[in-house]
Amino acid sequence: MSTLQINRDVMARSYRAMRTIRDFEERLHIEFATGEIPGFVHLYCGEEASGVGVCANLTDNDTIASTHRGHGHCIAKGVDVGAMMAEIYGRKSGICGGKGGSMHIADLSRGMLGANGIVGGGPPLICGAALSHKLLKDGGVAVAFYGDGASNEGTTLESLNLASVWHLPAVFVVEDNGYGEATAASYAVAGTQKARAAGFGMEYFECDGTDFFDVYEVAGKAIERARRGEGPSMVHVHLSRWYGHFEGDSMSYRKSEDVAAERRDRDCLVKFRNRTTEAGLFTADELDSVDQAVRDEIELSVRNAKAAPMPEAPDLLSDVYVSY
Amino acid sequence: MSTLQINRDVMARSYRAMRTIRDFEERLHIEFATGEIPGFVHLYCGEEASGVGVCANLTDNDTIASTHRGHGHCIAKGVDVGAMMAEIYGRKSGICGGKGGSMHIADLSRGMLGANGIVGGGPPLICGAALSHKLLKDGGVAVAFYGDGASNEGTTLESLNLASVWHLPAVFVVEDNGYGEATAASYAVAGTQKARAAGFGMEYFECDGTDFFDVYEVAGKAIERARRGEGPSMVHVHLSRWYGHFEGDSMSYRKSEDVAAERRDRDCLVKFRNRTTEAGLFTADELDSVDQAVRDEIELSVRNAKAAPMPEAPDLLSDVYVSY
Amino acid sequence: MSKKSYRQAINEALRQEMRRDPRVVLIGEDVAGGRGGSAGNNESWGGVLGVTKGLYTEFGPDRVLDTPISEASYIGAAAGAAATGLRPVAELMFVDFIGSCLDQVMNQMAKFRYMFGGKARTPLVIRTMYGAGFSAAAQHSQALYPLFTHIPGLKVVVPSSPYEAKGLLIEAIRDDDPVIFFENKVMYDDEEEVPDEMYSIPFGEANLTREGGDVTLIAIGRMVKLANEAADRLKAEGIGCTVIDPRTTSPLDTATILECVAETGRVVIVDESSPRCGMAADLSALIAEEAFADLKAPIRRVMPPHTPVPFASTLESLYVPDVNRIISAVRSVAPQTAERVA
Amino acid sequence: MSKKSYRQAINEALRQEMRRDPRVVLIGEDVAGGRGGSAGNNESWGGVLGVTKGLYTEFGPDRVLDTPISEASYIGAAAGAAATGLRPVAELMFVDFIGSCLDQVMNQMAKFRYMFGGKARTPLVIRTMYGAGFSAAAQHSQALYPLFTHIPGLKVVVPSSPYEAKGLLIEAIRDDDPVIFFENKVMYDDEEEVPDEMYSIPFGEANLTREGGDVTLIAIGRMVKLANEAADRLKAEGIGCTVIDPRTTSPLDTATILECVAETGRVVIVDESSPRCGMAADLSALIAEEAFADLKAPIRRVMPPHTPVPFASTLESLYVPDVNRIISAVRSVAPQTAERVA
Ligand SMILES: Cc1ncc(C[n+]2csc(CCOP(=O)(O)OP(=O)(O)O)c2C)c(N)n1
Ligand SMILES: Cc1ncc(C[n+]2csc(CCOP(=O)(O)OP(=O)(O)O)c2C)c(N)n1
Ligand SMILES: [Mg+2]
Ligand SMILES: [Mg+2]
Repeated sequence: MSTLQINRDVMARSYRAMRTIRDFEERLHIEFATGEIPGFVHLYCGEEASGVGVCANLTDNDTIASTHRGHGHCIAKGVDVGAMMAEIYGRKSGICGGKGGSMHIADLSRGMLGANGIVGGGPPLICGAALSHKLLKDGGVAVAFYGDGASNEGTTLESLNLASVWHLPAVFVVEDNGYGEATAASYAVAGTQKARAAGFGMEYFECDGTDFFDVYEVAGKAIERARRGEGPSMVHVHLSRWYGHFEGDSMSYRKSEDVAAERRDRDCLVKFRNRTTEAGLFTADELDSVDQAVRDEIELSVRNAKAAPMPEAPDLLSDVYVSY
Repeated sequence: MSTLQINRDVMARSYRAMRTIRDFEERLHIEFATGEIPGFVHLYCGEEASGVGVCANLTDNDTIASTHRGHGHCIAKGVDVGAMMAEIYGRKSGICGGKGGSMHIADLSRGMLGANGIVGGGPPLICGAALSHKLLKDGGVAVAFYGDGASNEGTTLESLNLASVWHLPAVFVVEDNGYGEATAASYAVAGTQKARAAGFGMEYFECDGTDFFDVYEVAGKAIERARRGEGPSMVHVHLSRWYGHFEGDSMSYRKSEDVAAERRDRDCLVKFRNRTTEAGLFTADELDSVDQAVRDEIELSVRNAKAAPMPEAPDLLSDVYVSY
Repeated sequence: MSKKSYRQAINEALRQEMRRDPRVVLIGEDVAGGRGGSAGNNESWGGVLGVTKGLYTEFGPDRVLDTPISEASYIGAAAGAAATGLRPVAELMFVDFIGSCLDQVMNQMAKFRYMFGGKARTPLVIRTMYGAGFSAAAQHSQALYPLFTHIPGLKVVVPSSPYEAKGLLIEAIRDDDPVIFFENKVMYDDEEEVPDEMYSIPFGEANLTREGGDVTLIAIGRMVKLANEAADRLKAEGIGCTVIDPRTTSPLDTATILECVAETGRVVIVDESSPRCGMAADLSALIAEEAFADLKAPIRRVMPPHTPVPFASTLESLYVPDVNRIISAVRSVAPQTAERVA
Repeated sequence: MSKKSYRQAINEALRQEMRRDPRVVLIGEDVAGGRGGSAGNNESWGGVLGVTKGLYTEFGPDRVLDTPISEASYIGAAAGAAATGLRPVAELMFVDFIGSCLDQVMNQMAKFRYMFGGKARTPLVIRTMYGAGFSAAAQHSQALYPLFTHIPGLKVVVPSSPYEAKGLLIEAIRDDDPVIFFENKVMYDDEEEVPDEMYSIPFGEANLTREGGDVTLIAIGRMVKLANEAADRLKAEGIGCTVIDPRTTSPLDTATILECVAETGRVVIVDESSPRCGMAADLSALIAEEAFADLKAPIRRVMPPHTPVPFASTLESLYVPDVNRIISAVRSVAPQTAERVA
């Protein structure tokens, strides 16, 4: 079992981030059902410890690329929650001015290179970000999050090779939640992620994605390797998705007991709370007050988003080019 | 060492095919230098035992896909040499009516799905051909030839996975001649082909691509597995390229001694001759007379090609669509 | 004959063709949906928006093949299968994903026949969703048929209604060339009368959905619906529009287009693809070259701006052409009252 | 100032910009050439046709990065690097290979700025070879700039001579948007006077390479050379042509084009991209819409047929537009002798 020798601030921040993701997503689930949220929304619920455990090893000077299921990575990397919520509502006050929506939240000032509507879109970008870190010698590391489904895209596979060939400070985090849309990884992923890492000459790590401490420690090793200039690694995170692929999916391909068991036995927030309170690192009250603060923050973000103005005609034509 | 228990006809045909490839290519090398052959020409010299060793396990009912370095695969699969030569000269009598050229020789009646100007173009096609064989239950197997360079293309890597997921009667033959253009595989290929096969849940075989008997036997195992419905395999063939990447390349990235040593010690034709004559399977005279017959055939093919008419204006517009 | 949705019409075309010809197979991501899932329900989805629902159940795993998420390999596999005896219908979920597999479309299937001197046939269909209106943002809303129309060797179909969709899809499956079949994601629930039996609509024959002698309106896909609505409203003003639905952008029925232009001399083109090197430009250039002498007014194009598709609904609805913009464009070129035909 | 080839002009632009700005890096297959090779010669090639020769030797492995053969990963890496502080110049050896990496171009680099609400900059250049004339057949001879011109967010440059190539490439490297830079493979040995110092040519400003008031000839890339030759020969017949080289197809200098058309009222467009939804269609549609009142004759387009590029030299030379076809097209729209300006 992983150690609890982590800076208390990091733990507190990470708990708050995980709770924020959970509440953000649960709230979106409710709001989506009212029909007020447009477009496709993919929830990260249940996977919080992965994004947060990885990003707790990073600073704004490091870069991540995310996926269609990106809210969690954004929050973990410190993107403003209010501006994210406004974006999902398509408001002018959104982080992308309402032009991106759920699948395109980005904040380069935080080293967040964007959610991505294209499966396998992120890994090549991360090779480039890692190249920047390497050549600009800024000590940064670049991390690609991608799913088990995305692990079959050529772009992802090529990137593993390129990162090794260029000996990049990059980490490839496979968030293996067992499904790509309605298709199980057991059907679609031949071989193993471990052998794939070997196939591209890369170190392989794995961890339990519902245990913040495990993710933090294991990803930390991969990230520190990269930071020391020892090259790229793959981190295989074992996870489960709690909701449908996107909002509206009834998950008729999964036994409902499976999901129920995951929620019961592998809730990263419950695990975190139990371990840290048992170890006397936090009191239940301390964590409760974080929970309350997060609830208020999410409530406010939704209220503000709903009240915010929509973008208007001139916004349609701006921001295509820096200059044209 | 591989066995010599091979049907004598197969051996004779294979020797002739290897010799034909060698002479075809050596002749192109000469003719190209005169400036009469247009376009890009990539020679397969030195690699003959690979294509021939694999294809000796196949019939017209099986399918192969080739690469930019495709002449050898075509000849090994039984495509008419005269029509190939005419094609390379851009004649109307060419196998593609002069519209394809060296990089696009194809003969579907022989199960030859085309040379390919796109690195990594063939493996996806072979998944489809294998699917046809499987669903049409014709007992056929589909084989993709691709290079060490192509082993880094996403299309190739995806195809390995798809073939495993669909459990296809497919064989992926990596012709590893150590270079993709001017870049060595030691630089560009991270990890190993063996681990890549494992990464996609595939059986792995390897063989010496300058030893016809080794290729024949090893590829035969992979092909028979596929034929029996036991799924796809990778066959890693160790080879060396004798000429530049394409005609005109002076190979300043390789020690000339390397190539000289390959030519001296690893000539598949010499090896074949030595082994079979020592074992008393063929006499030197028998093989010499094959050599002579091949020389005549190549000479004739060049003479005919040069004399043949070029395609004309109406040919420009035909064959785009079956109907339009 | 009964009312069917665009979705049902497509599903029926697939089902009937699969029954007719055992070589027709479906390939795509979650075209069944559920493979390997813990519920053991191998057909949970029938396509991300339910278009192929029921086909796995009827035809089984050899005819309805779910794929890993790796478009280049399975779209290429469709090409290889087509060249070797099957007649695949592959699904590229959103046409925006063409970036992951363009080579197999542009350099392989499209060129086989020509490169191989007429000796290959590649009978396959790629079904794909296109279009804005779903708040799906920049990577899930593009039209992109100009890219495919640009590539020699491909046929490109953009059906404008359920009836059209069924007949054109059956034709596409029977065609011996690679066909890209564009389904507008906003239209799946549109309904109209669609025959129960099989029928096919030939490629390269435009359909006149409205007749009127003042202005020729050419529209593609979902825009045909908007053009019809505009034509109906303009009729009330006394402006008669002929609405042309080309049905297939490649091959293109240039004869019908030029005939109509000869009659009206005034043209408005409505298209939701990006403007530069887009479909409207293609049609406009044809007319400016071939029917110059007939033209009585500049050719007007109603198109999106040269921007990615925005997410916010306010912006998206400004992005896609709408009926009002079509009406203004027609008015701007319509003849003076005295010269009108209607 | 001295005579330089198109190849040398490009090489010099790269070298000078790399000296000026350490963030400029080269990425591509064999842009050095020789990495890992047994001769230990890390710069054997300097690009498949020698365009980047000498740059590895001067700038070393951190600035000139050879890649595995995997376009999607390294073109995407260029995008990611550009978004995070470098200014990469990536080489896509032949533009025909865009099929292997379109997503990173179309859905990533081109859309970042818009999707992210203006908060991203992606300053990178993709250099790529295009065009027929090399007997390189269907998969190594395409023009394809219409595909890129179609995609909002990309800038597209097609330099028509060594002078143009140097100035436009320097501008491309300094530009903060993704730029696709098309090099015609048949032109690498063309020579002309090119200044030794750095200079840049602004995007979106067309160049008039010939002036003459009878007919406006618009040509792209290598076709400018042919158009000039046609103009020179036509002058002898008394037909004066203005030749416009738009230089960049996106942004497009519509003002200059429309001004010239206003003067001549007669237009011939010469382009070597495929005709459907191609560059000539785009230009023609612009003119038919915006300059209709000025037009005195149909707009003529000189283009290849709607076929893949054939291999045989006899066919290839029929495929690409040539001077004679341009001359006939101009004659067919030129004014009667009496009305000529020249
Ligand atoms: C290139 C591409 N292909 C297909 C899709 C459609 N799609 C969106 S998410 C998804 C599943 C991704 O699965 P995985 O990578 O495991 O991520 P998860 O959804 O499980 O987080 C698919 C197929 C897409 N967006 N892009
Ligand atoms: C998609 C694509 N990228 C790049 C090229 C240019 N190219 C042609 S052959 C080749 C090298 C291929 O190396 P390998 O696969 O090892 O085959 P070999 O030439 O050694 O037989 C390259 C890079 C191409 N034709 N297609
Ligand atoms: Mg998943
Ligand atoms: Mg090689």
